[in-house]
Order: sequence, then structure tokens, then C-alpha cells
Amino acid sequence: MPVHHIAIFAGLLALLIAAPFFFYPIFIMKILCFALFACAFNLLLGYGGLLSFGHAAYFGMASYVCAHAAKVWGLTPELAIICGTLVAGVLGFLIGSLAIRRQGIYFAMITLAFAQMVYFFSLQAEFTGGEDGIQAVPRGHLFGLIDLRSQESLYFLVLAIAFAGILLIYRIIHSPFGQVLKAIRENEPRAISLGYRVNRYKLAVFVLSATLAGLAGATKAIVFQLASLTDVYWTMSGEVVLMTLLGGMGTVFGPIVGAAVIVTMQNYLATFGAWVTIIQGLIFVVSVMLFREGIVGVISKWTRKPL
Amino acid sequence: MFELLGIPPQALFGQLLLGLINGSFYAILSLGLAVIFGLLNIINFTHGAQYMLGAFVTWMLLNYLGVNYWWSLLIAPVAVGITGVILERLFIRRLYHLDHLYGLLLTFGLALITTGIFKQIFGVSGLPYQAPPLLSGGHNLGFMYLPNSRAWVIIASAVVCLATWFVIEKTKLGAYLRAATENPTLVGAFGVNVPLMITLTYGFGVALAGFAGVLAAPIYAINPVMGENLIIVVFAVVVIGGMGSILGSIVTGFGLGLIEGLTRVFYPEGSAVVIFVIMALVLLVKPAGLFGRTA
Amino acid sequence: MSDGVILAAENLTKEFKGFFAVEDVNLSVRRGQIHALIGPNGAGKTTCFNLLTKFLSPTRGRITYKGDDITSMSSADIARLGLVRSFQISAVFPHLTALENVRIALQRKRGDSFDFWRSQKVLSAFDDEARALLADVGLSEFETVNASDLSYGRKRALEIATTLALNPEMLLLDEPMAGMAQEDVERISALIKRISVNRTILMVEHNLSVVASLSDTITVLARGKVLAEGDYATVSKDERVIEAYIGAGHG
Amino acid sequence: MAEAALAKNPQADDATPLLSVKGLEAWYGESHVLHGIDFDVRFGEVVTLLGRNGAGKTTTLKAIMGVLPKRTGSVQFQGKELMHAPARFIAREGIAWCPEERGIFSSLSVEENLMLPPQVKPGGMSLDRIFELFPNLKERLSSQGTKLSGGEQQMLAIARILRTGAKMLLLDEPTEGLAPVIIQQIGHTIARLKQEGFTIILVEQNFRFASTVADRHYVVEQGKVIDMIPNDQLEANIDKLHAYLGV
Amino acid sequence: TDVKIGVMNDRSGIYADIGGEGSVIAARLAVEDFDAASKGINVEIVSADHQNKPDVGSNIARQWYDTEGVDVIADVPTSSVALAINEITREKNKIFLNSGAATSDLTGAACSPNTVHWTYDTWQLAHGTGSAMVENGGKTWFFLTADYAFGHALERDTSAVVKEAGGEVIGSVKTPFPGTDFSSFLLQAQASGAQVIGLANAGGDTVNSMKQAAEFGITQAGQAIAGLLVFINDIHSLGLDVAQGLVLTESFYWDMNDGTREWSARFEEQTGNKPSMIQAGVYGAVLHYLKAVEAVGNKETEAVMAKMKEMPTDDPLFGKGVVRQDGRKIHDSYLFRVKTPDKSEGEWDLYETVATIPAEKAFRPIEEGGCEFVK
Ligand SMILES: Nc1ncnc2c1ncn2[C@@H]1O[C@H](COP(=O)(O)OP(=O)(O)OP(=O)(O)O)[C@@H](O)[C@H]1O
Ligand SMILES: Nc1ncnc2c1ncn2[C@@H]1O[C@H](COP(=O)(O)OP(=O)(O)OP(=O)(O)O)[C@@H](O)[C@H]1O
Ligand SMILES: [Mg+2]
Ligand SMILES: [Mg+2]
Repeated sequence: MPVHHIAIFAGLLALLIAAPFFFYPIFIMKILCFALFACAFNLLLGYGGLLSFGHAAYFGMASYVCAHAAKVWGLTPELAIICGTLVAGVLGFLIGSLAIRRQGIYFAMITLAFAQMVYFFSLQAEFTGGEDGIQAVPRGHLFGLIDLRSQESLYFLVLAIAFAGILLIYRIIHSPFGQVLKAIRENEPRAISLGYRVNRYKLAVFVLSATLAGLAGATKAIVFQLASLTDVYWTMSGEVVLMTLLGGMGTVFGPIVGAAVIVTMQNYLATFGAWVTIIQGLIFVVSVMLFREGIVGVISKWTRKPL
Repeated sequence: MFELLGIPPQALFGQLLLGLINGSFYAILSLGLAVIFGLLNIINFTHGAQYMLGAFVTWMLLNYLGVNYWWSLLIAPVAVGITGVILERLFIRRLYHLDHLYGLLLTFGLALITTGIFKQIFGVSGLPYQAPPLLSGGHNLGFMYLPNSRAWVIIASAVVCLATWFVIEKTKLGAYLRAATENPTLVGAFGVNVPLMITLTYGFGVALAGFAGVLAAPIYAINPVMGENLIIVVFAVVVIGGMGSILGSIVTGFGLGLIEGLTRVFYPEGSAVVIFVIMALVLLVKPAGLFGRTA
Repeated sequence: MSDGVILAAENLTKEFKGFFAVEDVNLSVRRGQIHALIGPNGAGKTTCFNLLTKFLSPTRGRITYKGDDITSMSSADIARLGLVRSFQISAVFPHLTALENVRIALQRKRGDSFDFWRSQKVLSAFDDEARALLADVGLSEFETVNASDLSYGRKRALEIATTLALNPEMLLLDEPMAGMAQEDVERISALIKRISVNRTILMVEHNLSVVASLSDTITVLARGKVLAEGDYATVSKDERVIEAYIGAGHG
Repeated sequence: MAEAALAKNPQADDATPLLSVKGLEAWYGESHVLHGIDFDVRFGEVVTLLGRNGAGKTTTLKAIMGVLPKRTGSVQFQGKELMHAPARFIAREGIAWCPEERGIFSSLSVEENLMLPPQVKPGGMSLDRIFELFPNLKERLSSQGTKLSGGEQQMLAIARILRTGAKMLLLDEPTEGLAPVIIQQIGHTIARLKQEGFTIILVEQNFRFASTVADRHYVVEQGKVIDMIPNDQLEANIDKLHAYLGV
Repeated sequence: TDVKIGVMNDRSGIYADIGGEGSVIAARLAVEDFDAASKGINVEIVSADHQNKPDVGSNIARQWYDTEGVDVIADVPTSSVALAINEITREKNKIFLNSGAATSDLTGAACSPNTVHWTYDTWQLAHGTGSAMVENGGKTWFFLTADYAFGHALERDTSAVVKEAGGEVIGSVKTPFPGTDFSSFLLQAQASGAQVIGLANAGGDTVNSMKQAAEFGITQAGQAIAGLLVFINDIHSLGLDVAQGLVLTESFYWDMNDGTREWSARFEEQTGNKPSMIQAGVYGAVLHYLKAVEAVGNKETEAVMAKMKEMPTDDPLFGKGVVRQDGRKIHDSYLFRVKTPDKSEGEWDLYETVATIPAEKAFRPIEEGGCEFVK
């Protein structure tokens, strides 16, 4: 890991440990969940070159399963999160093995189509509670010991999960596997001609991305104590695309920044009524017209350092 | 009298006809999207908002200026088209050389702004629009009562779709447009005014959305979010037809209307998702959509 | 196949909506030779390449490599058997450095590397080997340059280095000289000559002097069919070849 | 070679140049590629630009055609300054360009590709003559443009601009990837076009081919014209030329 | 005492008109009318948009309670958000005055000692419309049901009422939510020959199905249409040409008596619209809460909640009523019919009263709700 990356990670960690003293912890936890979600998405888009327009499916489904596991099966939070994450992984495998055979906009659309089916399922299925969602999910005791109703414990759990997830993504990008992925994105026929079975690589990164998105969704269910349709709806898939692009696609830190900006915006613009949509729209237009590489992308260009 | 799966055949005809009418909206809207995507390589997420704009302009024309529906059919699409031309000149033209993603993001932002402004001004409950005398009332076809307004939708959209298809696929102008999508520099070097052509094309695609909006005004609720839910379905139609394929989007638009109509009879709950199921199936079998050209 | 044939195609045919781009082509390439595939434009040479490496599926026909039927294998698997191709339009990984380009190919030796948990530092084990290959094609000083910034000729050289990194038994080169300046043509011909030791090469090329100086056997395709086969001397005298391809003014 | 040399147009010796390029500079973004190109082309001449890969030949043609983001200097055609005109006006003046990468449109059929460029001047070549020159095209008229083989695409790219009536042609490596027979045909075509009063700037790597069709050769190196060699003095200057081109 | 009231609702989406800024204004009017300042109660009102997303709403609610000292959250339409806030309010032991949400679970399965459900709920709407229609001769029913839990609940409750009152449900069709084109479903309803077509949907769905019912001449052909959740704003946007004849239940209409007219006129001055029942409910709830605070003398949750339930309610909009032990506010409810255009005397002159359902019959009996903490 280059020194400046270590420095940024360390700084970020320090900042996040201090953050709950200055900001509302649940709000930071929300940012963390979305940052992990956006990073997982960016792994697929920025490094795998695959634009999925249906990532809400994994995020939302994991959130439902985790909520159900914690509330109905009475599992401890870590087991519930693992359940949710695994289900997202399996779902990612099923959808991924069909979708990766297609490219570009068709890939995006096929992932969207499956995500809509997942949405439809969530609307209809008994266990998701329809549009009321699964409410009053208990936070429970971590490992049966630590009471997560304490906001501090919960905060550090979420911080640990998100940070571990993001570091794992960092490692994936910079692994031999990541190198092959990059080659495939750059020139797929050439990678094939060198003997790489590209579909397996694409599927692998798809499943990894879906699983990590699931981890984010499951964690969110524990934080907010609810799982609802908004998390599986297509607008959520759109939101994660926006976070990633705004922060800087294909950069390590971009999605984190993008998630922070968008979540903050949703939170602090909440009093402005219909102006929220107008302001959000303006921000997107401005960012496309003026900083196309995203916030971190632009900084990375100025400092001439990959971030 | 024999019945098909418990539905009398007359009723089935009626349902199919209704499906076709819905398909007319899909066809016009997806046609506009296909024109814009096919020729500008921009995924126009503002399309839903522009459709909404068409309906609102129609309403404003009647309520502020007393201009009737028939004139609106002409004026509203032109007005919406002009807003499109302005957007193209100001923003979209700076994105042609970039990945699709940026066009998507920009037009998504523009859609948010447009919808937001209309929500701010008109609220979300919607506005009433009275169909013109010629279109209120209807005919009894024996198997169903067909309101004139609906019959008119089919006719108008079929004519517009065919004309558009002809211009783009069969005329010289269309060939310029298609060529300019791929290599605008070269087409310019042949002596064609490409920037103007592209601006007008975007304007035209948007005007089609506006036209659909006018057709919708007497039938559907006019509110700022009327296009929001439609847009994703229309995207699906374009993809099934084959991104950018003009004929594909028309045929698929009408076809899916029919299929959706049938689903509404046999499995109504599924009628919102059936299009996506079909999209997944089609893409798995035909990677570039039904009428798409592979690169 | 004992007679030294490494790659053989029988009745290879490809039809595009009623148009036969390649029709009943029989081709056998002998081990250790440089075999050229020439022919007029649109004769089906590139299509043939695509069929042999399964970038297209044949309408009918059978392909055998080292005696095994590979007709139904996937492109990647064929490459894994040691039958590797280059492309008519140069194919590098543009945003990877020259060294990384070669390393991607060397990395294949590790098998399919799905080890996403490991640091890419393990790849530096390949650096020396990669540098040696770059030196072979005269790209030593461009090690850290992004492939996209290399000039056309150097991109082709890099492509060859990358291909060689797989240490393939057989190479398929599609117009390696196209668009190259004279100086590069000579450098690349020399390179091809050098790497052909212990390898079999099948190449498509329009530059007749290169074909003449390099190839042991030449197959001439025209309108999707084999028109003539033999060494340069034989082929270049063939009336039909002169008419269809070489033209009267040449040689 | 003899044939081409004989086919000199009487007007070729006319003193005033048809196209005159002076101090032409051009940039791709930050990188300065042309550093002051000067050369003239007289009516009815075939002139080649020779040079190594990356010397700036293609860029010169693009700069004349006005399809570069940034250029300065002067390009005069029939006495008219074209420096500030957009590409479409330059085309309308009667200059046609066949780009190096051919630019065949995949969403158009071969026929549509062929018919695409608008006629800018009267007297373009008829379809019959075009098919006579390039019989391959006639057979594949309804195919998708980019489904043609590499060489067929090159033929289509040349054929396409012959129809427009433009009398000044900029051909960028028209023989790349073509079979020897076709190259010869193109050689004949160029000679014939010259007789018919076309003026041609040819960028070529295949210097053997160039010598069979051209009147004069300009040598380009690092964005400048460093020498001019008339075709009839080629023999005498062959060593110098080899040195320029690094053969 | 300082009291901070957070009005949270949809300010940008489909429910922005029935609540939105109007609810905030209603709350302010309540503070004004109560003349809080002179009674030593310092009231501050904040507002936020939950965008109909439970996580956004719950984030705001937690932040309000934890760091911004909000004591009461008011309004909150959209069942999923309302249920989430119901839980958080209980956890934080604050007070939730719901006016906007329809789900009767708020005083049933999910009931909480910290919640008052003021204006309406699905049980009330189903019973009001269902039984009154059957009594007026609409014996056979066909439902157009929005395909999600809310729609299902409306259909289920109404069917039960219809059957109980001696009617018959001869069919139903589940329509995708949200939908634009209902013509196909309307024709199915027409083909069934039912006397009443019940619209178990809301918002844009209702508006669209009404508009298309008029287009296909469904009412002219003799079938009646009953809206199970229709607000005055919907009728206003449809226009009387289209909406005439529709029968619906509401808890409030601006043109009932001098009190409602006077208040609505003030409201209209500030917003340009007549109030919806939800906005009226916010007014009533906030007013009652302030009275309770005054009576208790501080804002301690248990005491104030107890006071609110003990003290009868009285305001110009809903008249006299009570807050039941389970949190359900009880008042009269009304069956309205939408006027024909020629009978209407103004832009907002939309309803005529068909029947008044007395308070004691309008809402679900407490023992049927299954609320746990009520013994
Ligand atoms: N995908 C395709 N669909 C239809 N026709 C095709 C397709 N690919 C190639 N062809 C046709 O098949 C013929 C052979 O093409 P191919 O590219 O193999 O020629 P080639 O011998 O490589 O020519 P060149 O030397 O010009 O590159 C051409 O006529 C071409 O038009
Ligand atoms: N689009 C571009 N962006 C940046 N630099 C470019 C671009 N195109 C060409 N160049 C650079 O400009 C210089 C001149 O290029 P040009 O294409 O004119 O050369 P050329 O003489 O035509 O060479 P060739 O024989 O290889 O076609 C080269 O150094 C090249 O790298
Ligand atoms: Mg070829
Ligand atoms: Mg060049």
C-alpha cells in the first residue's frame, strides 16, 4: 500500500473514531453503511468495468433477511448479518451467472430486470411485511454478550464492519485477481486470447460485490432496526451509482466521499421540501459539467496521485 | 359460447385492444428514447419529465391561453422540443464523447430539477384536463365500449411512429444522422452541419415525449411525477427492442402493450413485472435485443 | 498425427446469412514451420483465424490441434493449450504499463488466479522474466510507459512480447506488419524469425516481401476457398494466384 | 511507373498553386504536433507526404480538413483562406478526405455508406464507374458496412469520396492492408483521376507504390516539411530518402 | 416550559399536498390559537421531509429526539415510516401524534403508549364507506385493489363490512402499484356487473382510476364507485366532471360549520388551498397536546399522555371527542358524495354529506384491536 493511502486510511479511521463526539452517531453509521455499499458497487463498476443497475437487490434482500433472522429467528446480530450477507452472495451468484454473459448497457438492463423481480418478490412475500417493511428489529447482544442498544458499542461494530469491508475491497483491487480484472476491463478479447476464462472472473467479482453490498444492507438493518422496500427499489440502485460517480468512480476513496455527501444532503436538506429534489438535481448537473472525475477523481488529478 | 381460460373471447378482444393502446404510449416514448440513444448515444433520463412537461404545457395552454387540445397537439411538442434544444445546447452537447454514464447522470439531474420545480409550483395531486368534445364519448364495438380518446391515441401514435421510422431508416437525412452518431467529425468533413443536426434530433426526440404527454393529458392524471414510474418501463422496452433500433422500439412498444394487457387479465399482480421478465428472457437469448445490431 | 502436422482444419466453413466467408477449407500446418495465409481482401483470412481460435464458431468442419479435436472448445481453453493469436488491430491493455502487460500473460502460469485476498506483490516474482521479454523485443526503456502512449510499431512489439510470455507452441499472427514503417517492418520480421525457433507460426500478411522471406509454406485463399498451396516460388508463379492476388506488375 | 509519369496534366505546371499550406501548426490537447508545415500543391498534381510513423502526416491532412481542435497558420485553397472555416465549409469548397482508419459506418449498409457524402460539386463519379473500379463492393451492397473485410472497407472509403465531385482528394494510406492486385488497381485509379483533373495529396508508407503515382514527394519529419523531391529525380536522391525514412 | 414539536411528513413526494408544508402551518395555527406564549409555554416547531423512506424518517426522528430536544413528532403519513417512528418514539419515551398514516396497526398490533392516532385509519374508512354503501343499496361489490399491504388491508376490511351488512363481494383484481392505466381492470369490474366498484387504493392510483372510469362511462352505465381512501385534494385535482358521484369517507370537511369554515379560511390564506383532513388533524392533535401540557404543568411524557387520554378533546375542527386508552382519537366520521358540477358553487365546494357515522361507531372497538398494553 503506498504511503499516502496508509495515511488516508489512518486519518479516516481517526476521524471516524472521533466523529461520534461531534456528529450524530446514527447518522455516521448510515454514512458508513452506504460508504461500504458504494465501495462494493465501485469494485464492480470502477474495477470490473461492469455497470450494474440492480445493486439494490443485494443490499435490500440482505437487509430483509438480516432483519427477519434477528427478529423472527432470534439470532444474535452477528449471525443475522452473516445470514443476510450470505443470501446476498447467493443471489449475486444466481443473477450474476446469467448477467455476465452480456455487455455494456445490456448488462446494466439485465441486472435492473432481475432487481425489479426481487423488488416484486419483496412486495409480495409474506416475510417482508409488504410496504410496512420489517419493523422493530431487535439489535440484540453481539456474540450474545455485548448489548448493542448502547450506541457506542453499535457504533464501533458498524465502524469495524465497514472498515474491514473497505479494506478487503482495497486488497481485492490490488491482488493478482484484481490485476486480471483490470486487464479484462481494458481489452477483453485480448485477455481471452491469453487464455483467461473471463466469465469466471467477471462472475467472481460480481459475487464479491453483491456479497459486500449485502453486508452493508444487513448492517443497516441492525442500525435502523428496520428493513423496507426503499432498499430494494430501483431508485436505491440509482443512488449508489450517483454516490460512486459523484465521489469518483474507479478511485479507492471516491465512493466513501460520494456516500457521505449524498447521505448528508438527504439529511440536511430534509427541511427544504420539494427543494430537496431541485438541489439534488443541481448538484448532479454541476458535478457532471464541472467535475466529471468525481470529487476524489479531481483531487487525484490535482495531486497527481492515484487515490 | 366458448371461453378461453375462463374469459369470454369478446372480453379478451377488449383487453387486447386496451393493451395495444397502452402499447402506443410505450411505442412513442421508447421511440423518442431510441432516437436519442441511437443517434446521440445519450441515455435520456429526462424523458419522463419531458413527457410530464408535454401534459403540463397542454394544460397550461388550455387554462391560461384558452388554446384547445388540437392546437396543443402541435404547440406542446414544439414547445417541449424547444426546451430540449436549449438543454442540448447548454449541457448535453458537452457529453457526447464521454461514457453513457455521464449522460445518464446529467439527464437524471435535469429530471430531478424539472420535476422538483413542477412540484413546487403545482403540487403533486395533479390537475384536471377535460377531453375536447370530439374525443369525449365513444363507440360501442360490440365487445367493448371504446372511448374516442383511446382510439385517437392508437391512430396518432401509429402515424407518428411510422413517419419517424421512415425518415430515419429510409431517407438520406436518416443516414446522416446514423452516421453522425458513429463519427461526427467525419460526417462534418463530408460537408454536413452535424452540430445543428444533432441539436434538432435531440429536440425531436424530446418533442416525441412531449407529444405522448399531450396524448396522455385527457386520459391519465396530470401531475409532476406522472413520468417517473413510466420511464423505467420505457427503458425496458427500448432494451428489449434493441437499444437504438427505431423499428425495434416501435414494434416492442406495441407488442409489450399487448402482452401486458394479457397479463392484466390472467395474472394482474404480475403485470408490472412481466416486462422485466420478458426483458431478462430476451436478453439471455438475444444479447442485443430483438432488433438490435451487434457491433 | 505422426507426419508433423500440429494444426489441421478439415472442411472448415463459415456462413454469414447465406454468404460463405470461408468454405470447405482444408489446412494443415506443420510443426516448426512458418506458414503464411495470404489472399485478396475479403478472402476469409481473418475469418479463418477467428474460426481456428474459436472467436467465431464454424458452421461446419473440424479442427484438430496436436491430434486432439478442439472444434468445440472455448477460446480461452484453446489458448491454454498453447495456441495463441494476435489481432489485426493491435491489442494491448492500454492503461497498464508495458511491464504489466507482459506480466498479465506471465501470471497465467499461476493458473486462474482468483486469489483476491493476496497482495499483488506476489506478482513481482515475474518481473525479471517480463523484463527479459521486453528486452527481446527492444522495449526495455519503455518498461514503465503506459501501453497507450507507445507508438504503433512498439505496440505491436509489446503485443508479441505478451504473446511470447505464454510460451506458446503455436502462434497465429494477423497482419503483424500492417501500417508499419519500413524500419519497423524489418525489426519485426527479424523478431518473428527469431521466435520461430521451436515454434510453429501461422500468419496473415499482405507484405509480399515479408511473406517471401519468412514463410516455409504459403496457402492462398480466395473467395473463401483454398486457391493454391506451396512454397513462395511455386505459389508466386501460379497463374491463378497472380491474377487474383499478386497482380501482373509485381515481382 | 512509366505510365503514371506520362500521364501529366497540361495544367500541372501552372504557376499558382491550387492549395498552399504555410506555417501550419497543430496541437492535440497539450501536445504540439505540427511545427510549421509548408508546401504547395498545383492543379492536377499528385503529391505525397512521406515520413516515419508519427511524423505528422495524418495530422497535416486533418489540419487541412479542419477537423482538429487547435491549429494555426494558413491554408489557402483556390486563393481562399480556409483557416477559420469549420470542416463542413472546407468540404463544400471541394476537398474530400479519406481517413486513415477508414471511417466506415457500422449502422449503415455498404450502399448507404457509399451514398452518404453529399455531392458538393457537379461531376462526381458515377456508380457504374465506381463498381468497375471496385467490383467487390457491388456484391456486398446490402451488407452492414463494417462487416466488410479490412481491404473492402478501404475500397469503400475511397469509393465514397469519388462520388462527391470534390476535385481535391486527401488520401491517408489508401493501400494499407490491401492485396497487391488491389494496390495496383488503386494506382491505376489515381493515375486516371489525375488525368481527369483531380488533385491528390497522398500519405503513404508504401514508398514503392507512391513512386508509381506521384509527381512530387514531400518528406515530413517531426511536424515539419524537411525536403521535397520531384518524382523524376527520385533515383538520384534515393539514398537521401532512405536516410529520411530510416530504411 | 419549552416544547419542541417536529412536523415530519412527505414534502416532496406523492403525499406532499395532503400534508407537507400545510401540516406545518396547521401546527403553527394551533400554537397561535392556543396562545401558548401567554401561558408560559414556549413552542418551537421544526419540520422535515421523510421522502416516504423509513430509514430517512427514522434517522431524522432519532436525531430530533437525541440531539435536538424534540418532544413530539406530528403528522407522518406513509405507514412504513409511521410504524418506524412509532417504535423509536416508544424507545425514547417521547410522544407521537400521528395524523397522516392510515394503518390501523398503530392502535392495534403495533400500538404504543406513546402514540396518539388522530385523524383516520383503514378500519374507519372501510366501515364508513362499506356499510353506508350497502345500506344505500349497493349490495354487490368488486374491488380494484392496489397490490400492496395497505391495499390488501383496505379490501379485507371492507369486504368484511360489506358481508356483515348483507352485501356480497363478487370479485376483485389486484393492480400493480403504482399504476397509471386502470382501464383494463375497470373493464373487468364492469364485466362483473357489480353494483359498486370499490377502489382500495390511494393517491395517484385513485385519481387515475377515477379519471378512466369517467372516460369509459362506467358511472353513466349505472355502477357506483366508492373511494376507500380519497382526500379532498384528489377530488380537487380530478375536477367535478370526472369525480362526480364518488362516495367516500372522511373525518373532516372544511364546509361543515362556522368553526371549520373560519379556520379553513385562515388556512387558505397562508397556503392557497383548503385544508385536508390530515392537516386538520395535525391542528387538532397539537392543540390537544398543548392543552395537556398546560394542564400538567410540565412536558413529562407519562403525565402528558395520561392527561391527553383523560381530558376530553375539543377543537373547532373535530368538535368534542376523546383519546382512547390505545391512542385512538375518537370523533364522528362522514360519508360524502362528490357534487355534480352544476351544484358546486366554488372551486372547493365539492362534497355533500350523505351520512354521519357517530363517533362510537366510526372506529374499531378497542377490544378488537388487540392492543397489548390495554387490559
Ligand atoms: N461478421 C460478419 N458478417 C458478415 N460478413 C462477414 C463478417 N465477417 C466477415 N465477413 C465477410 O467475410 C469475408 C471475409 O472477411 P475476412 O475479414 O476474413 O477477410 P480477410 O481475408 O481477412 O480480408 P482482409 O485482407 O481485407 O483483412 C468478407 O467479404 C467480409 O465482408
Ligand atoms: N489523438 C491524438 N492525441 C494525441 N497525440 C496524437 C493523436 N494523434 C496523433 N498523435 C501524435 O501526433 C504525432 C503525429 O501523428 P500522426 O498521426 O500525424 O503521424 P503519421 O505521420 O500519420 O504517422 P503514421 O504513419 O503512424 O500514421 C504522433 O507523435 C502521435 O503520437
Ligand atoms: Mg483481415
Ligand atoms: Mg498516419
